[in-house]
Amino acid sequence: MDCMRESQKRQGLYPIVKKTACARQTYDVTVLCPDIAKTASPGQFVHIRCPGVTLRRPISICQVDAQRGTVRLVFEVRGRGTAELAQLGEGELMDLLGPLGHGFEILPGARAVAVGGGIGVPPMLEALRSYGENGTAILGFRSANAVILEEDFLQNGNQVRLATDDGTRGTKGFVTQLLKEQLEQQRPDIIYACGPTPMLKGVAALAQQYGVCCQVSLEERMGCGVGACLVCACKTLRENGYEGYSHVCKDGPVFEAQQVVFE
Amino acid sequence: MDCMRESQKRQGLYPIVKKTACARQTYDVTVLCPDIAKTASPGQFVHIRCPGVTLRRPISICQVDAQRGTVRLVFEVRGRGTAELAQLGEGELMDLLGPLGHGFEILPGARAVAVGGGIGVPPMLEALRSYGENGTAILGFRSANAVILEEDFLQNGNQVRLATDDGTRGTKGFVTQLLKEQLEQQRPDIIYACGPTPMLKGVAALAQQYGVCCQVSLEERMGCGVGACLVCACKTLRENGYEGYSHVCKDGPVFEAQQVVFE
Amino acid sequence: MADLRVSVAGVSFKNPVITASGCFGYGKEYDELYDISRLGGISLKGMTLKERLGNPPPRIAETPSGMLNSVGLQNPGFDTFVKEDMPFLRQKDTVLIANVAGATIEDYCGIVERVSGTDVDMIELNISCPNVKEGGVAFGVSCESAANVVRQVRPYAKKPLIVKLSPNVTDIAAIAQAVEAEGADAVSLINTLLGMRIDLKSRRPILKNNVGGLSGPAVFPVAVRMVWQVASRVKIPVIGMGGIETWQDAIEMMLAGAGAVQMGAALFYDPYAPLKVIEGMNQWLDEQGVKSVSEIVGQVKPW
Amino acid sequence: MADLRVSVAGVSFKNPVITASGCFGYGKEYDELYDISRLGGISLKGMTLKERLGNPPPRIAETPSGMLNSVGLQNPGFDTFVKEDMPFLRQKDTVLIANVAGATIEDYCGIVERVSGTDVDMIELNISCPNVKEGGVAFGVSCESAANVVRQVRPYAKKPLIVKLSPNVTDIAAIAQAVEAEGADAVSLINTLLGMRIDLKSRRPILKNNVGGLSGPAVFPVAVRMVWQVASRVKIPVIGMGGIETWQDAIEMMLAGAGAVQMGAALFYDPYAPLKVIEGMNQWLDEQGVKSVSEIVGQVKPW
Ligand SMILES: Cc1cc2nc3c(=O)[nH]c(=O)nc-3n(C[C@H](O)[C@H](O)[C@H](O)COP(=O)(O)OP(=O)(O)OC[C@H]3O[C@@H](n4cnc5c(N)ncnc54)[C@H](O)[C@@H]3O)c2cc1C
Ligand SMILES: Cc1cc2nc3c(=O)[nH]c(=O)nc-3n(C[C@H](O)[C@H](O)[C@H](O)COP(=O)(O)OP(=O)(O)OC[C@H]3O[C@@H](n4cnc5c(N)ncnc54)[C@H](O)[C@@H]3O)c2cc1C
Ligand SMILES: Cc1cc2nc3c(=O)[nH]c(=O)nc-3n(C[C@H](O)[C@H](O)[C@H](O)COP(=O)(O)O)c2cc1C
Ligand SMILES: Cc1cc2nc3c(=O)[nH]c(=O)nc-3n(C[C@H](O)[C@H](O)[C@H](O)COP(=O)(O)O)c2cc1C
Ligand code: FES
Ligand code: FES
Repeated sequence: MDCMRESQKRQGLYPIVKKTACARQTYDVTVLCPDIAKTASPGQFVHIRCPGVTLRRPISICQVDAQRGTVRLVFEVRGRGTAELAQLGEGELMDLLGPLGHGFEILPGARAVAVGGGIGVPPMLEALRSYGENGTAILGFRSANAVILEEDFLQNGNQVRLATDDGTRGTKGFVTQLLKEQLEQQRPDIIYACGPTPMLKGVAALAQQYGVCCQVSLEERMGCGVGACLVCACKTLRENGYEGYSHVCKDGPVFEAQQVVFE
Repeated sequence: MDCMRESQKRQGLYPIVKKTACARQTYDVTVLCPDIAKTASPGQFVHIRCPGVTLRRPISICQVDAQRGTVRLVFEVRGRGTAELAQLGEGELMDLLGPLGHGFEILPGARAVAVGGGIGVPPMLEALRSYGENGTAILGFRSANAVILEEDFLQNGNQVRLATDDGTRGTKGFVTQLLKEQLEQQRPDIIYACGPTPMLKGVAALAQQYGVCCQVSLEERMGCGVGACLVCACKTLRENGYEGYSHVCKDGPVFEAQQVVFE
Repeated sequence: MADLRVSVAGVSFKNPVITASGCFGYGKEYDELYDISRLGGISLKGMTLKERLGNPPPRIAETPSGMLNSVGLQNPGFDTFVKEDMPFLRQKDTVLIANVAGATIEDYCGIVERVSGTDVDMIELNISCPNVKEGGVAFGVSCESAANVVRQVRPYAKKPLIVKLSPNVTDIAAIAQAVEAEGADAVSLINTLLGMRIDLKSRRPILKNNVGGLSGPAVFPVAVRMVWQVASRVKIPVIGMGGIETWQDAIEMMLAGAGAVQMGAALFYDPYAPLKVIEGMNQWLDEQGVKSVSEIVGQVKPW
Repeated sequence: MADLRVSVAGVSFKNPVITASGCFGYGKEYDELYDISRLGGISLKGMTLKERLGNPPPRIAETPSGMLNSVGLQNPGFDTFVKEDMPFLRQKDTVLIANVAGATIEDYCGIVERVSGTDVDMIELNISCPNVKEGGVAFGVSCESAANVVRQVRPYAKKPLIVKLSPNVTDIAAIAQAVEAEGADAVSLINTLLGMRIDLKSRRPILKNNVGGLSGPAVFPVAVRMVWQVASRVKIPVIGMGGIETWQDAIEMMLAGAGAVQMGAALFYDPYAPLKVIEGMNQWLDEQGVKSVSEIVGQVKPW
């Protein structure tokens, strides 16, 4: 994944060029940040300073337009920081540090399945972009009114399969069911996943069962976002077989599923 | 001064209906707050919550329009709190607690001289309002471009005499010189003063010398603004002749000059 | 409507929200904004036998999410309080806590005895004021001296005795245990953390007293930790304070082990903060299906 | 252009701004944003003889104007550091301070000895980490134990020895004097204040370690006070830190008595904060007509 090494971190104030509400308490924001967009790759994130709170907030890069120099972010209001972010309107400036972290490995010409749960869906969009019809997005949401980005995956040319907890859209139930069906039909070369831990565990187990390479994007509370403070630890298996801590902001957020020790 | 007792404190978010810049880093803001305007009297102040800082900031009431339900505030940017206040524009809300404190005693039908220095000028406007041509405003500023509210005193019908430190407007020198001239010409029934401590001392000394009753508005760092936390202490003479602490937010900001122990 | 009543050292509070000593005077000023009977209780401005003038101004400095004060126990003295403030306060239906201090053990005994003869409901022994030269925090920073003052004062206290602890110590739980052993009926914490600010222009400390006590949201995490440590080491009730601003903060403090909470600095920027906390607490308890607020006290589940 | 150079315990810094231990790793990450040679110095991530995994996550919690951390001295151990990080660091023209810790006195002696054999410029003895079960702050909270560890370590230290003090004590100046008496060349303070946050939903502490160390602007007034107290009681230089965010804060800390400053938490929200401080400091000194920054150290005029 040499592409990652070249991504160059920047910090600055960048204007919001587009903002829409895409679901309840969920916002879709496009920021003009050419120097970040230039080297950003799928699965990486930006670390955002929000007025009124101390720490930056990590948000995955949902889409990159290197030509236009924009990065698209889709986030849900969870607490004070994201609530403050949601206040920023078009024309206002966002303080971004990015692109950060280690993203997804993209396999040219291969088949990929991306499994996203809830607010874990956004990073899947950029991950599947280059796959076109060889990319399948399996997306899970609480309910029909929480569905986001469906159109965007279709515009990628990807296949889209939906599941909702309450059955108001797509299949009723978990994305892991849909993934299993998909794996039975046609085995992809790689699986990408982002979402709640139980979902990731399930996806990782299926990937292993079917012998498919799988990469998961993890979340952990962060400080610096660049690998210097060591607060964003997650347990991983080292090459020597022992457990140790890796760091979500630098070694991740994307890890090989079989390296992760889910707790 | 029974009028004071009736002023009823309120706290709320009130819209700014007018905002102009009246000198370098000095803003003139009119806030629609009928319940505060109703009972506000000259020399009282409002305590303003500013975004991003912990403590409220005290600002004198410059003008009251009980009919329209507005209060006018004129303030200078000094530090972070007032800088934040200056960011608020027309239509935005200001968090005010007021009217607070003990104001000037207004003597109907009498002659009054008000001495204001710099950002001590604003409270003088409301103090002299009812005096019309029997009111004289002696106003001192650093320089011509710092002159504020001159027109407004003229609209009150007051006489206005200006002094600037550099002589670019009015007399070059101190307001105390002008006050002395004024006292020589015609002794008023009362003197009001607000400004830097050396000025207040000078005014108080002249008032005593000429035997004129004098009220001064003091400043001190504040917490609660209502008399509960006792941080805004200023040294005063008690009735028994001993020195003690009074509190600027409740016993003041206006005190009889001869009660104040200037340090 | 959840049951907000709590009982601390045998005294019933209609709700667990008390205004902190020194931040609410003797109640009159805030009563002009709302009926102070809506509060669970009021910890009155620190009182001494004789009048104290307090420290020279400036007595306050702003800090990030907090403030320093160096009031220095200014108060009119016991007699004036009884004459001028007690009649008003006793009309109010809220728990009255007399916060008392002294320069010597004798002073402490004297004020506790006198206050015991009044209509207040509880006594809060302030052995943690950082702003006075004699007494105050001097008594509160070692187990021996804290235990000693409580031992001497105890016989004079005819009301439940709360001992207010200083956070400027290495082991606050040890001090809590020491005062518990001498018969304190409850402990309250934290008083202010000693701090300092300097003005760049004048190169002078902003406070005329040079140093002062830090309070406000900045100290909240320290207060939660200390309440948790103390609550797990003593059997007597703990009253928690330090930086409480929202109902979430109050619940957090109670989960950590506080049987009731006090609010100070938040009043200065939001006079209605205590009422908002009471209201928010009530709603949250209802949402959580918790019948009585007392059920959450100390319910944090450490890892 | 004012002279920003300072000298601490015989070591020259091009400017008084040092990044704080644990907040800047071993420098590589921030060097991708700017040349870290622009810094006065770097206090490296706390190091132990052998690798330490640190505490389980979550290791960070936000607080008003601050944060708690419970990293627990995760580090790759001395050998790995020397192999993997030292070569990069030594290319940089900045003062390197090895921050070292241990679970036992022997550990401390061992790491100090090893580090003395490397190319670092100074050693900072961390006897104040609140996030480890053994060692760490246990050594830092009494005069005796602090003096003892310094006494034992001193012979192994072939570089200037800074002792980093804990603020979670009753009398930090007494501890500073105790380590000065045992031959510490400088003291640095403050390490983090112990704090706690609880999640209302899960009723669990946010940190898996239950408690953690508070840093960031919230602690600034406490840090200034402690630096002032320590500086007035010891003769060795004091390095001040705790909540420094702006150049004004850095100047304030130096006026209080700090010969140099460290910055930690501010980096997380503003990676460029140390450079802004250096620049702002320079401008202010020019405006004030002060030729050298060292002239302002300890220049506060108490009332
Ligand atoms: C690599 C990464 C990528 C992410 N991408 C997205 C995204 O694209 N869209 C989106 O909506 N959310 C995303 N998140 C989650 C998002 O960072 C949190 O929802 C956000 O930090 C919550 O902040 P808050 O102030 O609203 O909540 P609060 O609960 O008030 O935050 C308090 C503290 O906890 C931290 N925190 C709380 N929840 C999380 C979490 N789930 N992960 C990490 N830190 C947390 C905050 O950053 C803050 O420091 C991502 C998280 C990570 C680690
Ligand atoms: C009764 C009263 C009436 C006032 N009326 C006016 C007015 O009409 N117009 C106007 O421009 N200014 C007025 N002031 C001064 C004004 O309150 C201060 O300029 C303001 O508080 C500075 O805040 P800051 O955040 O900009 O400065 P900072 O220096 O950042 O403030 C830091 C802290 O110090 C306090 N402080 C700083 N300077 C003063 C001061 N001079 N008086 C009181 N507290 C201070 C602040 O309130 C804050 O708590 C008045 C002050 C008082 C006491
Ligand atoms: C202005 C002021 C005056 C205080 N006076 C007293 C006092 O007289 N007695 C006392 O025990 N505590 C006093 N305190 C401490 C508070 O009661 C409380 O312990 C502390 O402020 C922490 O709570 P907070 O963060 O909610 O303000 C005072 C605090 C402030 C801010
Ligand atoms: C994430 C983190 C890790 C830290 N690790 C160490 C450490 O390893 N050794 C040490 O002496 N101090 C450590 N500290 C304390 C800092 O060096 C510093 O003393 C403290 O954070 C106060 O400064 P600040 O407010 O500028 O952050 C750490 C602080 C943080 C926030
Ligand atoms: S957030 Fe600092 S190392 Fe990951
Ligand atoms: S500001 Fe609280 S008493 Fe004046």
